[in-house]
Amino acid sequence: MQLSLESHKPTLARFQSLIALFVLCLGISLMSDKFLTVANFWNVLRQISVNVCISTGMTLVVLTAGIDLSVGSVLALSGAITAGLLRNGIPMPSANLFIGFTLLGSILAGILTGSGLGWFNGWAITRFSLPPFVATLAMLTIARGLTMLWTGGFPITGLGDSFTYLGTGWLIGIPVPVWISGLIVAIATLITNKTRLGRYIYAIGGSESAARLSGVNIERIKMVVYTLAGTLAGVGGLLVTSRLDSAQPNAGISYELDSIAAVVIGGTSLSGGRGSILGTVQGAIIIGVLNNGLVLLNVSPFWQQVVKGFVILLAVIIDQKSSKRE
Amino acid sequence: MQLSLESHKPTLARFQSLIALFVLCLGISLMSDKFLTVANFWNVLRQISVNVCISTGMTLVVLTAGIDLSVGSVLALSGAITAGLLRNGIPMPSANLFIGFTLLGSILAGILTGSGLGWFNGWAITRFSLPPFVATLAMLTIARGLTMLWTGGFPITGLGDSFTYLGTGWLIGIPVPVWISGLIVAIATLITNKTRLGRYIYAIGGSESAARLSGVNIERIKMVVYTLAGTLAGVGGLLVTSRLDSAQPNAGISYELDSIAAVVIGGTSLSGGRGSILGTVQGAIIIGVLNNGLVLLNVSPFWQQVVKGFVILLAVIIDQKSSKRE
Amino acid sequence: KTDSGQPKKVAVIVSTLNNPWFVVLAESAAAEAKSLGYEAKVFDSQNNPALEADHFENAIVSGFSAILLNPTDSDGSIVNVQKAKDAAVPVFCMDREVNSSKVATSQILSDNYSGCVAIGEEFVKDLNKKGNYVEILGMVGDNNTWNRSKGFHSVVDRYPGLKMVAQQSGDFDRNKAMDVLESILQAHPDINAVFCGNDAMAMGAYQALVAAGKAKDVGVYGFDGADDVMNSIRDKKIKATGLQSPQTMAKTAAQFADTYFKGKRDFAQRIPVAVELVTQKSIADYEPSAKP
Amino acid sequence: MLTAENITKRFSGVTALDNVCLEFQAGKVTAVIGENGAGKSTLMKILSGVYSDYEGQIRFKGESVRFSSIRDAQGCGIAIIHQELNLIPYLSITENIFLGRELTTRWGTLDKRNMRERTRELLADLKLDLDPDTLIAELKVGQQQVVEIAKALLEESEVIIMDEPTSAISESEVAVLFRIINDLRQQGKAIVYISHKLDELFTIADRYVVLRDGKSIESGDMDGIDHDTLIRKMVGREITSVRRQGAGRVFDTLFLVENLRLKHPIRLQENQLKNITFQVGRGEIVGLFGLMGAGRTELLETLFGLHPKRSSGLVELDGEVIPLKTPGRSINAGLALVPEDRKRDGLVLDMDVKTNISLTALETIEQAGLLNQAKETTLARKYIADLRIKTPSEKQAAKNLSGGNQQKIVLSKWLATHPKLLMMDEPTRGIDVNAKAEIYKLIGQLASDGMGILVVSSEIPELLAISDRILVMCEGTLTAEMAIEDASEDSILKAAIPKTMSERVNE
Ligand SMILES: Nc1ncnc2c1ncn2[C@@H]1O[C@H](COP(=O)(O)OP(=O)(O)OP(=O)(O)O)[C@@H](O)[C@H]1O
Ligand SMILES: Nc1ncnc2c1ncn2[C@@H]1O[C@H](COP(=O)(O)OP(=O)(O)OP(=O)(O)O)[C@@H](O)[C@H]1O
Ligand SMILES: O[C@@H]1[C@H](O)[C@H](O)CO[C@H]1O
Ligand SMILES: [Mg+2]
Ligand SMILES: [Mg+2]
Repeated sequence: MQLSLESHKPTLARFQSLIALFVLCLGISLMSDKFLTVANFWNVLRQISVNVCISTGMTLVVLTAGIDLSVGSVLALSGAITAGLLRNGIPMPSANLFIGFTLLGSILAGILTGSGLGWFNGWAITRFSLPPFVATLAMLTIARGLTMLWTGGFPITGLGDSFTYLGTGWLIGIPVPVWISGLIVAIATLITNKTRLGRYIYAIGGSESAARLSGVNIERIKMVVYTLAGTLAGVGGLLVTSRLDSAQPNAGISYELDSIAAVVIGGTSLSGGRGSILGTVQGAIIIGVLNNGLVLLNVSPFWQQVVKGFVILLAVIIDQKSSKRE
Repeated sequence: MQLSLESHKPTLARFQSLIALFVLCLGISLMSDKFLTVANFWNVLRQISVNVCISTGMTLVVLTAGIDLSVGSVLALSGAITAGLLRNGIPMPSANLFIGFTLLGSILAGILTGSGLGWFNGWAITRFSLPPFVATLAMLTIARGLTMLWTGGFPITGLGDSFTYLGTGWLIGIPVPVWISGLIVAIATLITNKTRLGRYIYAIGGSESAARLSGVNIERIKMVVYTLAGTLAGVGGLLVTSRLDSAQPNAGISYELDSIAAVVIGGTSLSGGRGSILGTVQGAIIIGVLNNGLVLLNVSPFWQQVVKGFVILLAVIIDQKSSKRE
Repeated sequence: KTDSGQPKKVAVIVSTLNNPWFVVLAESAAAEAKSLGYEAKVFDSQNNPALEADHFENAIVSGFSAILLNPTDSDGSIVNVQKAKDAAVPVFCMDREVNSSKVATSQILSDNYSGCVAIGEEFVKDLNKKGNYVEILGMVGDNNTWNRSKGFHSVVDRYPGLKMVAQQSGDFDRNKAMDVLESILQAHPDINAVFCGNDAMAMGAYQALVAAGKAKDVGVYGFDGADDVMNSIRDKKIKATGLQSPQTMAKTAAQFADTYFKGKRDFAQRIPVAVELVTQKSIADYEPSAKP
Repeated sequence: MLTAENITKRFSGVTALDNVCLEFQAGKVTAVIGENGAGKSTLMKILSGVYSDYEGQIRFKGESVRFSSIRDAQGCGIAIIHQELNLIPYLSITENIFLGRELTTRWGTLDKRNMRERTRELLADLKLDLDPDTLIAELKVGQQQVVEIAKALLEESEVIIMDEPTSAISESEVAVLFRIINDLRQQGKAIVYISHKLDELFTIADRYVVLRDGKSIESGDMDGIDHDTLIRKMVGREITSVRRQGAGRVFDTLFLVENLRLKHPIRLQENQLKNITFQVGRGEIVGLFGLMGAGRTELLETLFGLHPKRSSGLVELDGEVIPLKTPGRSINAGLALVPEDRKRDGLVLDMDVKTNISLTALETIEQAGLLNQAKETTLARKYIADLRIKTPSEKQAAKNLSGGNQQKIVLSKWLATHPKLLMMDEPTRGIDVNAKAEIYKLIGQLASDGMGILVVSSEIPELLAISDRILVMCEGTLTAEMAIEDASEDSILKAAIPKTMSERVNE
């Protein structure tokens, strides 16, 4: 059929056509000489690193034709758990080794909290065949409530330099959060392109019944995918908390929209089976560059939203057109 | 295949199985004697009327396998336009007739603003084959920005008794907003069940290519549907504004999630083609009863979120089980 | 007590619990009401006047006898308070006001505008009337944002030597403020001060400055008197903030409700609770607070 | 009545039609023949207004026309039954038949009663005994195809194009369709008929038109043309189909099914499969026949582990008990299933050929936990070559291939698992004679290599040609088992027709 063919081409050709992003960057750099600087480059990458983490997990979920609305709340709870445990571990900072273990322990506990909540999402979805939208919407609410209960509604602050290094430090000239999100992207790209798991994720999204008949254990793959998404939201929570040196109970509110936006702008189809991690990274960069550029140009906050909306529209249109031409 | 058969039954049987809702109401009324009172009944219905308006439009969109994330912002802008025009028409309140016209005029202008934004959504989606998620996400931002620009960030208040009657008045023992949302539900049910437009909406969602091959003008139907969704968000904006006697620039933030939740809990499939307006109403009632009940039961706000999440999960699970048994 | 012998119920309706400042406000109000022998329950309006309207309706239906309100919006909340008044339920506003002198029984208010006038004056003094600065606004649709901004500018704009090089929104959020200031610093590495619409954003701004290695050169001003900002002022990291006392306001409101139940009716419509300017000098007057 | 002149149509990279010229006459049934991918469907889509971007000219009743939409073509009186089912699953039969052409009342609302009545008449005419309000999703493929036919017959049309209308229906329904085609012919309509079942063409067609590789080759009267000639015209060379040799051979037992039962999904007391017991030998080809709804698909699905909660019974493959739990376990035990609905269950249509082929055998191309591109390509190319899959490359999306080639991909992906028992549900549905012959040959070869094969088919001649033994099912029960030398169309049919029905027939 004519249409379906065309609408799927863009994905294939996406990486030939970073045109939208290019045009965007060109436009901004013509208006501000501060945009194309090395400092600002790292700035943008550091700012999007949380979204990149979350959106990588989201991409996996969306590729299976699912969705995860709970990422923002899961991020908040994971961050709060890490921060809370870290604070409780600090009263006795006599032995260096002990602190080190506590830091690692609390980080692991935070990330595992994310995994656990993600696992619960997957369980609810596969065990009761709930629509992912409903199950993760419920989790959005539940995890936010748990965060409030755990923190009592107060931020947990003062987490120490070794912890904040994760969100604010530099390593070989590159910000640590960029290393972390880059590593995650690399692994996820490897998984999606080079492993069985990745293949099955695409197959489930493409046709669940065909995948089932090919012997794919749909339930297990979905569990893995939602657990991964939760885990990556947990890593995101770690980065946010470390960057602010503070776990905010209201962290991550409405991050699900930003994240799904990155996924979709990056060319992954919400109906599953088509898309890529690198596309999502591109989507996250577009959003990040836009946020950064509008501030650099000191566009008034009122106009910012209007401009942002139109630029997103335009970016996606340009991208589709340009990839269609080939 | 067995699977497709089973997964589609729930929708059909949904109205035999208001069980989840019933269990919920029973549970709450056992715990609070304030729940099952006439006053509280109207209370709940009045509280959900805005969500019902918006979600009716959302249902139409989702039935075509689309989505509309912009409803909250469109609601805010429509309300602000009405309020702004109303205030500007008041300086010369000499002739009664003139005020009457101004009220009607500003209400129409507000609603038409909603239609216009909805139309734009439809246009962007059909003209550039954009994913609805992207187009309406852009509109979410754009309409919010326009609201800020129009109001300067300040609420517009003091809109007069005849206007606030819409949101707060009673007519023959029933609150006016309940009349309005009821009327909208009735019309939308008529459209979906009894007209060609309704038929085509289901057909497009069921299989766009099959609908196209049957000569259905996909583009036109989508334009109509998004315009309707915008219009209904406009009506929602009117109700909110009138109820508060004030147009808030921040009105409607994250309403898209509540609305999609009502649609999905009501059994409409996000992949389109299956579902009903009345299901959505049921979904909105479940959410409304839950919000109301948790407050009546004096659950602490933090626990409320946790409980709410689990109850939504449970409601959907019960509903699925009960409809499968038949 | 009611006729049936059960304690009267007091509703505490706050604009949001997503912000510790309001958590303190809500919890102090509820705690005070309880210690006075009432049943108390907290409602979270999530910054949404429509949800607040729902809470009012639900509270009235379920027999609450008084409402301690932190309104979501000075105008949008009027109808809600009116609704309570019509149902003969007294409403006592805390922190934020409603723009009507006829609906609430009494309003115990924090004066955002004057508080920021004071900050503005301190700001001018610190900068010696000249320099470049950045303003980070709260949520642009929130009228506290504008009350604070206007109070600040009513002073600062009189000095042509003070130049605002960027004005952006940080949505009252620590993370957002950090992101925004990081980007602004790319365009304007040469600023002298940052004025933030609340303390969460002040902390975010401070963190951005630390990351950029400019924390020593740029003065940060906040508003609220949140614990971490108070501590930072003590540590000479942040210049000043406006301390609003949520505890005082909340307690007063609960005590007013108590006297109302006991028969008092003639309450002053507005009880202003001053916002105290806290600077690195005056911080010595405040004890490091333990969390409530 | 309808002529195509120099029609050329290109898809990105593929020239599907190349200067095609042909003519369809009123009062005649014209068969369009050609191998899979010859361009038949593409041409029909152009004639019916689906594709409006093509080169060349269409004349309708002498006048040059260019349909810009399906509506346009419908308006001129051209109706089409598409090869692919184009029905909306969650709308009813009535709603589907009237889609785009709804009847309305004076008030502009849908005239449901009238539409239901018209549908009832149409269904009665087509002998489809179903409630017009039944959802399409509840119908089986064959029934859906009859609905497609009904849809095309709804309005009086001058030209009726039927692109493989019988690929999923059984002989009795084919007979009904032919009766209707005859009526239409008598009314002077032009009928365009496409089918890979050549026997049908001899029964119904007056003329033939041959397409080969997107070019129109020749046309003529069906009179005096025989089977082999037709095939030669179509394929461009001779093909020989051989009946399987070696009747009376004995096979060791490979696959054993005892007392297999399957509960009805809703009425739990009832069984959809009733005490099925049979076996398949090593190297044996067993054909399974039954009428529509006899339960054959259900049987294969159950054996493959798709109905774990409702099934019971003993199944052994090569001496090992197979748990009827999940397809994964069945596959590991050595089973493979080529499903009935290849587009939905056989393939991930958006994925490319290579990915589809390797999907079942990813372990074999893994190296250090990662998939090896080179091995995957080698695997895919092997099957593309072995099965002669016609595709520009292994990177083509599966959805862009013709039906026969898609079926070969499905076969490939199962052969890649080296199964001991291969189950096939209607493997040659919609496939051209040439491809069919290739598939038969392949089945034979696999059997002689020792694989057990269980083939479900609705075409008795096909079963007779390829099987060593034939099983017949009726209403969930195995009603007959016969060695190939004892089997005949008659005896098979007799066993397949339900008692109640055969009594009715006998009256
Ligand atoms: N949408 C499309 N995009 C790309 N190629 C296509 C498309 N549709 C058809 N083709 C190609 O055009 C050629 C003709 O296909 P067509 O479907 O017309 O064949 P057919 O004769 O109907 O075959 P069959 O007997 O299998 O139905 C094939 O090579 C096919 O792969
Ligand atoms: N979607 C369905 N809805 C209701 N009943 C069904 C459905 N699918 C199958 N059945 C029932 O299951 C039984 C077996 O159907 P099955 O599809 O296995 O038959 P089959 O012999 O493979 O026929 P076909 O030639 O149509 O594939 C039938 O009696 C039918 O009534
Ligand atoms: O005083 C409060 C706090 O500053 C909060 O951060 C925003 O809203 C204001 O009303
Ligand atoms: Mg074809
Ligand atoms: Mg079958």
